[in-house]
Amino acid sequence: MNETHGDTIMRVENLAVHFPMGGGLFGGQRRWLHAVDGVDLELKRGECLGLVGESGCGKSTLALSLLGLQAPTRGRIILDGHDVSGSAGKDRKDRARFAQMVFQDPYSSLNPRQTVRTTLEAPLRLHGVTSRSEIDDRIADVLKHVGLRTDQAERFPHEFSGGQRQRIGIARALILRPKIIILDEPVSALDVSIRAQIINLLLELKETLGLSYVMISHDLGVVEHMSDRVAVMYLGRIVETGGWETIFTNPQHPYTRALIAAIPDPFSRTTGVKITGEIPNPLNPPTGCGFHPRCPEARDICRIPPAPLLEAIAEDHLVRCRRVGEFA
Amino acid sequence: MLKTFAIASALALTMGGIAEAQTPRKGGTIRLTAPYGSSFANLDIHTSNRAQDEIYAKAIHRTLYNWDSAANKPVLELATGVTASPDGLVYTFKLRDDAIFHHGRKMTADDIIWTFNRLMDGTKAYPGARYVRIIKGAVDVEKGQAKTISGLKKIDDTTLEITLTSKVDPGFYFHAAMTSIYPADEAVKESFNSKPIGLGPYKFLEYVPGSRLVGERWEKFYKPGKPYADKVSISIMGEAAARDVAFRNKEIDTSILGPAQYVAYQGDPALSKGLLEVAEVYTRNMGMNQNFKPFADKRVRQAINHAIDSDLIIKRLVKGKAYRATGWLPLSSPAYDKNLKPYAYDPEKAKKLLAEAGYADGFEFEWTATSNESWGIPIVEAVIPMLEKVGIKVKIKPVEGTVLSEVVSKGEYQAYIWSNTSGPDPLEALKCFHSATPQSACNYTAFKNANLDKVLDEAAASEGEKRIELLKKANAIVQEEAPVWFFNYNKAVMAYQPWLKGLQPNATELAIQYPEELWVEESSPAAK
Amino acid sequence: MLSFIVRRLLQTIPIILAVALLIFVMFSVIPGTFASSMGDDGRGMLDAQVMERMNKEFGLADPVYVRFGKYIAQLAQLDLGMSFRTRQPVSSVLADRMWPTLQLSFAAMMFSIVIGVPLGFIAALRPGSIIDTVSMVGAVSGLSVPKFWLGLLMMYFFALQLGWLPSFGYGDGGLRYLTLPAVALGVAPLALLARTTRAAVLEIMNADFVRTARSKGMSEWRVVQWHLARNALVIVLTTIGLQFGTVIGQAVVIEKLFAWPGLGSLLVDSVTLRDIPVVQGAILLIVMFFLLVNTLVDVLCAIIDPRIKYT
Amino acid sequence: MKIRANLLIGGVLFATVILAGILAPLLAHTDPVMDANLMFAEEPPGGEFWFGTDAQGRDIYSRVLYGARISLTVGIVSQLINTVIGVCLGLSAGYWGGWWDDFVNGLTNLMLAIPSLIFALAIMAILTPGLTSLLIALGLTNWSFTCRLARASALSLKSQGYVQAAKVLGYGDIRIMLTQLLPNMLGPIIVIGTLGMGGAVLAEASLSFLGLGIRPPFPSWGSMLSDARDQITTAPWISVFPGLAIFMTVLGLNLLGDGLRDILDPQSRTRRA
Amino acid sequence: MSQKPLLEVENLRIDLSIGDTKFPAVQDVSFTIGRGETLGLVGESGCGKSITALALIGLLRHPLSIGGGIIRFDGREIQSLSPAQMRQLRGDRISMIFQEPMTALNPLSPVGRQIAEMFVLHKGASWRDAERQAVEALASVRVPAPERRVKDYPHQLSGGMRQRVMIAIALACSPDLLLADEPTTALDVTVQAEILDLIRDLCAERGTAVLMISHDLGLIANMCRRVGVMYAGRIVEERAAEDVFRAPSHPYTSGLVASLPLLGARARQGRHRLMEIAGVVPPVAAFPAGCRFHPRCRASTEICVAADPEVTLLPNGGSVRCHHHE
Repeated sequence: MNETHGDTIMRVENLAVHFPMGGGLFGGQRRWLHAVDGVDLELKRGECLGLVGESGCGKSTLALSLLGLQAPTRGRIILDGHDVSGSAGKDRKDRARFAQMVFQDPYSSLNPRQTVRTTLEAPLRLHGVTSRSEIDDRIADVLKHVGLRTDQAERFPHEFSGGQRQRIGIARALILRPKIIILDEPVSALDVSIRAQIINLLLELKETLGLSYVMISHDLGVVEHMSDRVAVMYLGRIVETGGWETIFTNPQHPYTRALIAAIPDPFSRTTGVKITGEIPNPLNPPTGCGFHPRCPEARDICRIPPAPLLEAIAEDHLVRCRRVGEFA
Repeated sequence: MLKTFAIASALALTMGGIAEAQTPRKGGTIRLTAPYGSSFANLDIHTSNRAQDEIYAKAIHRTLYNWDSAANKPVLELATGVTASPDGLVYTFKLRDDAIFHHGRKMTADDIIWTFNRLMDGTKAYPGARYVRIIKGAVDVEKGQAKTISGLKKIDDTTLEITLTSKVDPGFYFHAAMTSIYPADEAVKESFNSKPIGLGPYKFLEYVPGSRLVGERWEKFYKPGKPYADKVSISIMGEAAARDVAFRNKEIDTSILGPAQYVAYQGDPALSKGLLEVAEVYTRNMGMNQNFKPFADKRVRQAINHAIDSDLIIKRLVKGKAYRATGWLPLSSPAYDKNLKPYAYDPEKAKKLLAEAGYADGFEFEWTATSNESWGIPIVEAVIPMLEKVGIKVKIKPVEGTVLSEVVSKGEYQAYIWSNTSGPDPLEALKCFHSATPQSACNYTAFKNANLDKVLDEAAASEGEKRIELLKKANAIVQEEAPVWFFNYNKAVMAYQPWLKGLQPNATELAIQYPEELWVEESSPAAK
Repeated sequence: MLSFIVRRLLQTIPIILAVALLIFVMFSVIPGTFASSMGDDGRGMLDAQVMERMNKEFGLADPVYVRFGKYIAQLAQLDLGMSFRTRQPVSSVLADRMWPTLQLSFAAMMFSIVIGVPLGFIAALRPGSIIDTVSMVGAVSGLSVPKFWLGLLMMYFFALQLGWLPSFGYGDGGLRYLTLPAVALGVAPLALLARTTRAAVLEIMNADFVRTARSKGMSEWRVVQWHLARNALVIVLTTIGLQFGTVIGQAVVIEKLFAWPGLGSLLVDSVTLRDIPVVQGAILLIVMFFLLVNTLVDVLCAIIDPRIKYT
Repeated sequence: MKIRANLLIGGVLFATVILAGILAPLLAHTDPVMDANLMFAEEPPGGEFWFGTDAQGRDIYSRVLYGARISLTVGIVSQLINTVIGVCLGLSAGYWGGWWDDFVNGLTNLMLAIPSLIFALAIMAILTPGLTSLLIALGLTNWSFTCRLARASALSLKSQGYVQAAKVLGYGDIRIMLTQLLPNMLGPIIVIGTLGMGGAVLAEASLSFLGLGIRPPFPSWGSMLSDARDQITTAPWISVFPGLAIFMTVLGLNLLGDGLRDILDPQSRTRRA
Repeated sequence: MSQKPLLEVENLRIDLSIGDTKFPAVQDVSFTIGRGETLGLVGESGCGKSITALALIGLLRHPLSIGGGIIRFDGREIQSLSPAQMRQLRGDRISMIFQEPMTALNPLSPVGRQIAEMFVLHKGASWRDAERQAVEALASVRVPAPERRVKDYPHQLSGGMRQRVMIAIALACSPDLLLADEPTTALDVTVQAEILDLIRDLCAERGTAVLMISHDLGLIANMCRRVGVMYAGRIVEERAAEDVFRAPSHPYTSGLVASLPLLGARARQGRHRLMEIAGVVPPVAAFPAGCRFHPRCRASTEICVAADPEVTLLPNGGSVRCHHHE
């Protein structure tokens, strides 16, 4: 069963994740939170896909479903040609060898009671690597890749600095030799002076090990620097997607434009076109285009249900906006 | 042969060393304690056979007979005279015509008949039924085959004829508080449960469940001039240590003492003056189950009696608050044999007996015991090393009192330690070793001895001195057969405040006092 | 608000039912019966006929499931059954004993709250000071003493040696009689409340919003008054609610020692005498009381703390 | 350095009790059960009998030493049972959530609603008094706080990166609970366990007072204290020494618990409530 | 108006006590802020920027304490003020906004009341008047429907709204100096932009000077005229904002600027390997001797290990603390 052509390593089709809210024995009315609401994505081999959006846009839930930690309500996830949707727990071990994750907070993402060696050795043993020498080799190998010394393996996380911890986190993600790595805000919790080290390391690893990345970030500078393609999410949906250059030099969706404009420019005190208001409550999303209450370009047409479709306006450039034609 | 009992008017005559020749003072409150638990069962004395409840019952209620502590026998209370038929089965009572219930009505024979019929109500299981059952036809009522007891006949309002099933002294049966006479008209009412009405010297005033019961003087009590005090208050105090503090703090007038406090009070110059000691009719013993192989052998049972230094335990652990048991019948029993010698402490002899019985290397048994300080685990703990010396190992099986009575009556034990009533009627007490008595009744060791059965049957058929002689003989047989380790007879000790006068040394249960005999002097904190 | 209270009360029903089931099952296997308990004072047993009759009268002869069915049917009609011992409805037996226990446990809690909470507060405002050290050493000691031992010592000291107070009993139910048992019962919750209050205040002292309050230029007293007290109160209230359960449990010991005629001594007595309907009723009542107090605490917390939803 | 003071004093007190228990056969002068000699009943402290003798003439010093064994067994074993129950239920409930969590929550509320002393009392009456019964009674009735704590910890820990990472690496649920969650919640649980041990020693004394504790001949402090309460005016030493032993042990455990809390669980408030 | 600067900080030292030892978490920090001026302090976590702000408002708590130096506010040394005088200053003339708007507000008190407290404390207003003024204050931070919002509790508000409430509190008494400690770090980018605009506009209106603290160099450069760069408890460089990016003098600043993936950089110059600063930020207890940056500095020489660099004034008005400044 091979449903994708050769260079697509992962495809997500119409994925949705809904959570029940409230309810229970005496709990009142049960409502559904549409965290992810119909997402289509494609990740090509060796590519870094940047996933951009503000808090509550559903990017983290999306990542969890990709890893099999969150069962999707509907939709399909096709990994390397195999449909793995539906099962959140059963094939966890199989999926572990295919996709891994690097976490945002290097402090909470390492078990404080385990040495680096235990952290790296336990997954190997779990996945059937039992020979002492092979384990040692693979640990040494992965530590070398992330720039740590082998003798540091016997230490506990608290003996490392933040940057080093993130290297350990990366080593843990690499130890099973996965093909895809999900990077969840990989540098935002690090000291500014350390970020470049990790960014450079991740880019190197991508080349040398032939990895594919899905990177979640709200830091547009990092996204621009690292991504090959970018998807912008808002209220559980992708509102604009395309190559990095397209998104950063020719953004079409008003939300993408606003995001870029919101970054303080160190060289000028002027400010771009800004949006006001806050992200709506996902439990009670606006009708029609979810962005219309904050959109400086909103017209009556934007308020009419259903939500606008994600339409191609150029090759590899899709935008979810009814008025996109008028902006050109 | 006609037997006439004198009216028991001489109660106050012999008060041991306590009653001094002085005029009883009127007024004040008598503050008694009920020491056996933290509550009364309820206010219907027919439902409870506990000593605890009998304490208040004697203030509120009256029975046909009463226990004369001085003469140590039952005497007529609600009757002025009684005649027995020659065959000893039909008793005709001349009832008091001055006994007036607290609601103002005079007692008649109907009230007694009503009361006894009530006790036999088979659907209610009143514990007092065991006494009434000696009346002819009572069992039929219990089984629902008759409406009224045929053996009860009202001649007129003050004359009652009772026909018995066997030749026994009804006095031993109808002095129990469980047979208190109720007013037939009032006792059927729901309110009776919370506001009892009786014939006693004190009229029910208030009851705080779990705390105290208070009665006030019944002006129309049939004994002239009595009761003396205005009120009687009975505080429920199960905790000995708390009772000790309260007594020393002069908050209560009487306190029943345990061994520890007995010593302390004896040693205290002030407190030692107010101690009343009585040989009660309880025999503390270790029962041995004869279905447990070693105990089937008489020699083993005797060996145990020889192996334990009972005197030492009584002296040091029980602090002298007990009398050494010679046989089953206690000191205060009319059939007590002064000449009977207790088993001597003789470990060598014990070893010899054990060897003869085939237990030269000893054996091990399980000893079921409660935590009671006078007849429970503390005693067992002191005995263990003594038995160990003759090669017998003991494992304690601790249980609650409720469980003890259940396992013992079912025979599900190897040995137990308990305190059992051994009086006041010696025949009744010894019948417990009659093979016809079921284990569930009181033959707890399932004792069988043809010789004893014969002597007891003879005793039942005889009377007077002859009966006493036969009972002494039976007691000797029981001692020889040693179904139990004869430990001690209880010495009950009551501490009383110097201002409290008129206490009676009641051998059936010292805590049970007739409050109409008591009075308090001016010095009492509650004299007003 | 009202619906919140109703909902919280409804939520206690499953717990009460579960307790009823648990207690029933537990006491259906207890050795000994009420009838056999009547012989435990050594005055002679009931005869076998009466025992059998008694067991039949009390329905103990039926198989367990029949008894449980009857029991539940009774409960459904809010009938707790008849006491074996008093031969009266359990509800009236409980009614007699409830007030003294309420009196005692409320008095003990009042004592512990009135002293414990301010003590913890003062200790927290001056951490490391003499008063802090002394009160916390006192608190940890108060938690470490066997309760009946403490009660006994107090009895000897205050009643016998000093003669200030009566040593035992309910008396007229007044303060003189209440004081000693309430204090003996209240020492442990006092110690715990002092510690909890201190910890809660210290924790809130370090909260960001207290720093905000200081940055507004508030004096320490104002900070305590306007911002600290209410926040600490939520934690302290919860502790008080839970402590009620402990206090009622420990009341068993204190009531027995001081001859206090409450539910606790009734319960112990009824267990000893196997008066099972009273045991079941008393435990149910205690549980219901505990749940009621905690529902009340929840409601109070919801009033104080708007984050707790009560719509 | 107040933190160290409570840890130090608590540790020393507790260590003393442990040593007394372990070395009882070496330190004791007599056998605590068999050497009852009524000739020496109720001797006051001094000379041959350092702490005096009890009503049966047994050496209180020896019995207090052996009593440490019972009290430690009661404290440690019952608390171990509580901890295992509490952790198993709380950890799995917090981690899995859903109906299991609701069920465990209900069970915990049930346990909280019945005062634990009353619950233990009922269990003791049913099982008949004795050490095993006591361990069961105290071990089954005090796990609710541990359970709540374990549940709360599991809830907050399960969103930690390393737990997510373990899932991503393909760990099974049980393995995650045992290797990732459990070691990281152990600190506060040990604290609660330590404090609970003191509570168990006190509960044993209370149950003994109510006549439902450990029964002799084994010397438990609770029953020694309870049995001797009537002799408090005549022979106070019989109850003073076991009373002091209980007080010192519980005080030690409480101080130790406080000290451990300062180290292991710095941000906690008094969860024991 | 006096010609003296509003705030003068000279050789401020803040000690961190660990056991009996005191470590200088902040040392030799000097700067001035004029009336209505905005100064940015930028640095990584642990560099001492936040505690400097807390020192200015007198809120340092154990284990931190002022170990030396002078803080002069409007000509008065604040260390010499009594606690009561300091309280009068706090909130009224110097106020502060904190990073985490969730926890910085009392969860049990309606936000209106928390604003109103300011008027009661400093303006002697009655509660009734204060509550009314709170509505106005809330309106001034552009909160829609303020008369309803004043009754809300913090948990009912979004992060951005809470931070607006904090700003309303901080600016309620029109202070002379606002200390803004990472006011937008916890917020989303679009909300951050709004809040920054708000602070900028309101302070300009009131003539309030701002000390803005952040780890985000871009944000500080955008917001402030002058920037102080802090590293390991010291200000290593102080410049006009635009110079910091264009011509950084200190190796740390230049390293930092070169390591940032700035938006638009890739579009302009293509993807390049980012400059890395080696090593890690040292903890307070392990600040190195000599120049504190020397273990991580590419230009480090012997003198950097041996001697503490002095402050050097730069020709264009800035200053730098480096032996080898560019």
